[in-house]
Amino acid sequence: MLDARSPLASAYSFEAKDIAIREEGGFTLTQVAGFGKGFEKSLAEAVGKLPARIGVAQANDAFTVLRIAPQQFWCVGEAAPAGLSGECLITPLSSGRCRIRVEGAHARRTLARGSAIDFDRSAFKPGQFVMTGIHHTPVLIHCVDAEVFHVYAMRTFALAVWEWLVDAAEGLVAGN
Amino acid sequence: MTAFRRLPGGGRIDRSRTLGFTFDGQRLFGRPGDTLASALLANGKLLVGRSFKYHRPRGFLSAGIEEPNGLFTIGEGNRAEPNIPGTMVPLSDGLVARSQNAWPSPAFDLMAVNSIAAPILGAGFYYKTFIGPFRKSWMFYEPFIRKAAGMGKADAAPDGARYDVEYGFTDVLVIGSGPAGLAAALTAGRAGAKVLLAEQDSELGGSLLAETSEALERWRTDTLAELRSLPRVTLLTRATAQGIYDGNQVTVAQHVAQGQLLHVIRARSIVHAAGSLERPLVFSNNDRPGVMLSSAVRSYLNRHAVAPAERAVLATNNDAAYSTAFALAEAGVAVTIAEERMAPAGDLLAQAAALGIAIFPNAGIADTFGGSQLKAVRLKGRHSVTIDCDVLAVSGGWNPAVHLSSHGGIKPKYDPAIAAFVPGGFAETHFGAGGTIGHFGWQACVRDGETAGKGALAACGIGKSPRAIDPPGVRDDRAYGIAVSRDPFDVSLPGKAFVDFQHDVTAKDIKVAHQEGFHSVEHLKRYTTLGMATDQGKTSNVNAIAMMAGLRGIGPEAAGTTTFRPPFSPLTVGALAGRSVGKHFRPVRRSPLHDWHARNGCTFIEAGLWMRAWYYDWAGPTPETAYVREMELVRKGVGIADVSTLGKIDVQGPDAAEFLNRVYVNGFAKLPVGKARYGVMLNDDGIVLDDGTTSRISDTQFYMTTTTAQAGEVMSWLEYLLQCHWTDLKVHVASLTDEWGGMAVSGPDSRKALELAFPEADVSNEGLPYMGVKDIPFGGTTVRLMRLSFSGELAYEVHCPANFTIALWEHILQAAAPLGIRPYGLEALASLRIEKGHVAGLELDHRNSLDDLGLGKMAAREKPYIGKELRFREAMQAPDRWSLVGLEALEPGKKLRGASILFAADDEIKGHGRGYITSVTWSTELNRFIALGLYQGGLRHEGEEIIAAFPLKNEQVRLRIVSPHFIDKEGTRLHA
Amino acid sequence: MAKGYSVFSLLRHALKPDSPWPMAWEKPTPRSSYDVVIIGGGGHGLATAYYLAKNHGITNVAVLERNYIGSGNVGRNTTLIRSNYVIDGNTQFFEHSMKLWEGLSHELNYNCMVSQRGQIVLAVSPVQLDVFARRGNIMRLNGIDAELLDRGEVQKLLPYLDYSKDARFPIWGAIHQARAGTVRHDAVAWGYARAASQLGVHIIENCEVTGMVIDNGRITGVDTTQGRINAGKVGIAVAGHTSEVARMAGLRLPVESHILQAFVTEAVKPIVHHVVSWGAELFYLSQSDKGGLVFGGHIDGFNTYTQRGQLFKIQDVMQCAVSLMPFMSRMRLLRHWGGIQDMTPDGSPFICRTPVRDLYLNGGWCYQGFKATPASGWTFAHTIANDNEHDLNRCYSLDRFEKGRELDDYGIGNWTYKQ
Amino acid sequence: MKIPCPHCGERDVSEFRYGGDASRQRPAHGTGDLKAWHDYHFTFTNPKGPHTEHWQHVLGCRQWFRLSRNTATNVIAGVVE
Repeated sequence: MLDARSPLASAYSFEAKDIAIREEGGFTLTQVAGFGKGFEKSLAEAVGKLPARIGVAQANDAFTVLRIAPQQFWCVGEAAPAGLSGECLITPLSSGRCRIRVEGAHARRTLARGSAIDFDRSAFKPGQFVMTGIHHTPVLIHCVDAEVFHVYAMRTFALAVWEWLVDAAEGLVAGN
Repeated sequence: MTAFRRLPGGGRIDRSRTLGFTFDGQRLFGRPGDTLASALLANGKLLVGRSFKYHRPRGFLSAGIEEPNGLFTIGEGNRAEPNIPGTMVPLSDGLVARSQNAWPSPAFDLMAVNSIAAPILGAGFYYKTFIGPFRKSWMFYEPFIRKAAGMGKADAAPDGARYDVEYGFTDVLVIGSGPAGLAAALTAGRAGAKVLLAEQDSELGGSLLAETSEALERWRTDTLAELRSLPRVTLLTRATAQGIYDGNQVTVAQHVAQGQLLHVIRARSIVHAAGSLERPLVFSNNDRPGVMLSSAVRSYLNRHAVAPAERAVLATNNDAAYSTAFALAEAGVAVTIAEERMAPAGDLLAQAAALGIAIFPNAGIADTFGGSQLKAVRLKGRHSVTIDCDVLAVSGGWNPAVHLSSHGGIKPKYDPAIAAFVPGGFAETHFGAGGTIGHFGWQACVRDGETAGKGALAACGIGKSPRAIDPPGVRDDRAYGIAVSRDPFDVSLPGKAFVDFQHDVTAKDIKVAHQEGFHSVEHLKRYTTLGMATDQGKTSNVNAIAMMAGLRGIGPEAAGTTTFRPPFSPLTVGALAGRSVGKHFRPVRRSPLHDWHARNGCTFIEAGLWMRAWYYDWAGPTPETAYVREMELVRKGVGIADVSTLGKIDVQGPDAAEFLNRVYVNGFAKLPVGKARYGVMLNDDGIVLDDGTTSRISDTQFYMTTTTAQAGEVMSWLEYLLQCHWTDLKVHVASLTDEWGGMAVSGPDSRKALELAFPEADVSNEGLPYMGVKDIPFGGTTVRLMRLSFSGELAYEVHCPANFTIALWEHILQAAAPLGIRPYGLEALASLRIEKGHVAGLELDHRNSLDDLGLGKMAAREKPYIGKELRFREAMQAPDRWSLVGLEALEPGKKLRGASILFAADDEIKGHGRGYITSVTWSTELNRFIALGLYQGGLRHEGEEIIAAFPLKNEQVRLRIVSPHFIDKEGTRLHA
Repeated sequence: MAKGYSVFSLLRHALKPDSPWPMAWEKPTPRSSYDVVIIGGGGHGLATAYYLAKNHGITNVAVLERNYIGSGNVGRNTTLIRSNYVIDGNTQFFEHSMKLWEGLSHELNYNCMVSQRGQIVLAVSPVQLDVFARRGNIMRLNGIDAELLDRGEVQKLLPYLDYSKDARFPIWGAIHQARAGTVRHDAVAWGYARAASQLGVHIIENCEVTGMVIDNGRITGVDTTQGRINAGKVGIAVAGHTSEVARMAGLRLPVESHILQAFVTEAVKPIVHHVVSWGAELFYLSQSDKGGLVFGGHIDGFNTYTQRGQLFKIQDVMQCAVSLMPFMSRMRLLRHWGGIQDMTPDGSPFICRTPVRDLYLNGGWCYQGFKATPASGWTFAHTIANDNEHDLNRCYSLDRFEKGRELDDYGIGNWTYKQ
Repeated sequence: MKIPCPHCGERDVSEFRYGGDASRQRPAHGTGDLKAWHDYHFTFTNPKGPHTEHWQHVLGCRQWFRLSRNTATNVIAGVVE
């Protein structure tokens, strides 16, 4: 069997008071796209209820489903959705994205040093996600808990995004 | 006899602690609560610098951000910063300050000789001279001018400070913490709005900090206490609102522990409460150390307990400055008032008399006396009496701080009632309060602040109406009573009358500018350099505008102002740059094989944002030696190369084939499943955009590859076509560049290598023919085998999900080890494709047509494709266009260089030539240097001898034009 | 040759403080008609008027400026001059401009501070060094000075750059043009205005053109905020507002107006003695004679007339400055502003006749309007005077895109917002 | 400047990429002669006032959309369907 290797294999986990940054891999990400309502019905049968609009994730039992474009979904789970009809255009992305867990009281301000998004508690609640940029690279930031965030970075930029987030956290910890 | 002394009591300073600091090496002491300026004055240091052009002795004019004279280099080594106003530096223990622009010292400055040449050093003198006898004489004069210019020295050592940038969002942003700002913040805060208040000083309170009334202090401390109790209110100190940009985006630069933090704030509403700046008066020799703004004298007195030694004169044209005279008198200073107006208000006269203050009405200042320190002043008018004094406090009125409200393009307008410019209006989510809009007085400011706070709440759609603000318990505000003297300044007076203290611009300069026709305020500024110093004209612009308007016989409202631009006060470039500098300047993009390369003797090279494997040390220590050995390996055996950086795009949907048919010049509709095809795409203008191979995975799915450089462009271009114009086509595109890793296995033994690596797969010539594609299950994942060749050899590309690329790469190396397989890098990759005649980045430079690249035959004749119409523009079909040729070196000893310019054998070697060399390599097959190039008329001239010139190194070499397909023209190796 | 300014004139006025200096340029009220009306009182408009009078003896000329002269891009740019163009047509035109710059202070009797301190363009990869080498080779083949510098030579000339291993894009070498440099931009507008005024040209400020009078395909005059002015010939030289003015004559042009920002720091003692340009991103910097560091980068990238730019681009330019020259992080910005660039798809200008008889177009200047000022005025005057383009500007025609004769000097492709 | 992405809401302009004048009518695929394609590709209205243009939310949902913005003030009227 070929063993898998993460782009962050050479990165050390970052732990400090009020902020921790480490990789949280072990997920299967499948992008499913299509046209009209047909494909959405088939997808719902495989992954459960679909989110109505972009920006709020739908947590079902086996999958978390995110609508990332009018007719495109991300399905995050243990495995790829099975039994999808031909109308569903499937694109596996498990290798293409790397998931970084940013956690702690400084988490929101660390992210606010990367992108021009309102990360205030009142504006970015658990379940919500945003597609934005960190350090000129596209990322998807998903708020999974009050002070826990998943940052899906592009694999080839993962280490660069990681170094950026750690650098921002170090600034906060040093009182800057 | 020092001009200033520390008062025994009073001031907002901590007398229990002492702070040591050095000024020009001398050890001095001050108190917490002092600024560098107040501490220097407390130590009797009045003369602190020399002026820019005339090197006249200068002391502090102000106590705030508008300071033009007291500039210092603060700190040492890599934390040293030049041109810092001493008025804005809170004193800290161990602070190091040095004076500037004076040698050997401010007190004794040899450069003061400039003032002798002063008569010819008027405004714009350098436009009228240094034209010199020779055409290049300016290059002789310039070094002297440049050495004299500039204040402070830039230190080339790296900056020790840390600069962070943080994005923030708020309902209400309040700029300034005076009475107006605090009232606005409290009003909004009480209604539950998210409020951010930015104050540039190290303490909150603004003009309240220079007052001594208990009622005002109680109001300030009570208001701050309540604000600090509200969870959604944030108060920032040492935080200057520097610029307002489109969409209510505001930069707030804050001094913090390690350096600076730039808040980039998106505010739903903004309250402008930045107050106002006092205007100096313009009279002869108005720049001596000891001449200060009245508000500065009061601030040093009340806030820092630093007062003039014995005697002070106040020159004023308004009632507001009288409070300074009264405060001085109460502190035991003998005060005289030179009142420009006919007669001040009755109550002021009474109060002055009670305090023993003499008033000379209708009497401005005619001249001042003293060398490095003010000694006496002479009044204008009937009296022309001379009065000895240590300090001359001046007040020409107050200018509302209109800078930030003008950044959005709304020009300020003149308000004759206060003889100053006020904001020209506000966007609907902006509100002005207090001094910023020309409303002076405690009651007026608090009322304004409350009104502005309510306006901001409404703009944010916050319905709750907050509790009313109770104003401070002080008497009613008194009238401002300003009356600006109308007579234009009399330049015939002997001494220099300064308008811009830091750039030494005098009233005479403005008169000369008017004589010469530089009437517009913009011309005035550029001709005299008025307002272009580090104080950005904060004490000079309005006076200059009024003087020029007077000379032109129009009002200041007609003259208008120059454009106010960010930043409000000098802002370090580092603070705006933040952390995206040095190695973080741009993100590094890494192939999934990066870590393997790093461990296996690979040298990397930048390619756009990517780091790519350039060459490996098994093949040689330098790129020149290594790539030749790597090429031989591929030509004779089998090599493996990382091609993961290729752009890879998943094209899926019922209309995918039709979509590709429109985008590529050659046909894709009938491409069979399991086959790949080389395609070229044009831009609408018929010029080549990109090329690459696209494989058909199923009826409705294609796997497209693009060049590394154009991957992002092509992706956006395909999305643009589908989403903006061809919305009828059912196609989705998704980037796979990061999802799939890729390696090229190339060479005569490449098939044997795959057989060893994938024993179950049928990789025979029939099982996997040239341009064939097949997915095979392997090691728990899917491996895509594609028989493509960039090198011209029998070759394959092996793609797999990125997570498994290193494992698969190591497996192939290990399985095919008996064949001597080794990795080869980008240099060898490029050289191999040159030998084969494949075009790449160097040839695709957005100027070439299909025919230029010898690909004209690929384009389908009947089917339409993007760029087809404009491809046939007249000059793009001309026979003499520069098109692709192969080039062989005829003089083995000479080096063949890229970027050489090509000439026919009998051409004169000058002008633009007939083309140029795009890429060069040593050919292991042909045992000589070969190259690809673009040549006028292209292969029509095959066989001809031509010249390649490289004048930068005075080299020329003879070449022959040949087919760009140097090796295996028939493609036998590809189909082996 | 204009006259009147020298060190002696300065001494004369110093000794007699009350004797007034003459007006730099006259401020006449407009006549009802002129032989030639130039729309736009910027560098190109004033230079055109000067060369019409000086080279062609046409002095019955008016320059109409809607604001004060020099209020547009001539007063907003980063003052750089160079002639390092690679495309046939561009090379000769910009070298002609450089030759005119070298004698301009003499010609105008006005010190424009033409400072030929040299420009160094840094290459951040071997491939880019090749691209610059081609440019340098073409320059040398056209009698223009150029030399290739390796990393060591660059480090001796520019010790303050980031040569550490931390630099994101290492410096491989550079191309150097010693005759390139900077010119005091305001002095160019005032110098040409003064010289043209001395030859009889009328310079009319606060006079905005609001319409064109065209009958059966020929222009006979313009309507302005100071009344109608008839004209034998009309020249448009309004840079950023080219499309707005050309629209009055019914012309739709290959021009889109964009914002280019510029920045200046506080004045410090001399540290940067050259013009430094970078290859990793479009970034250019020089130190003015007053000591301020003047620099800029790319356009913001979208169509706007606002003369003010976006913060993200300001931060991007600051990041370029600090990454290339670490000492810049401590330099304090005093002011930043924007100019309206009339961008064209291939990055090259128009100096040509138009479909309307006797109406001539000078525009499309993208980043290089300032450095082209003398040659633009010189060739535009020739084109107007002779109703025919000069060899130097024949390639800058309006129909070049339809014919496929783009002049894409940087090889970026036909995009206005990416030039 | 804030751009109202129809899918992600208002975002800073740095997340977007400008796609040029959208008021120009692109000839249908396979139609239009050289002059039509030249006028479409190479000439611009370039008004100093209301302007319809293409933008892509390239750092977000990657959707293209048309926007109406006043080029004299940068005030955005809104998305154009």
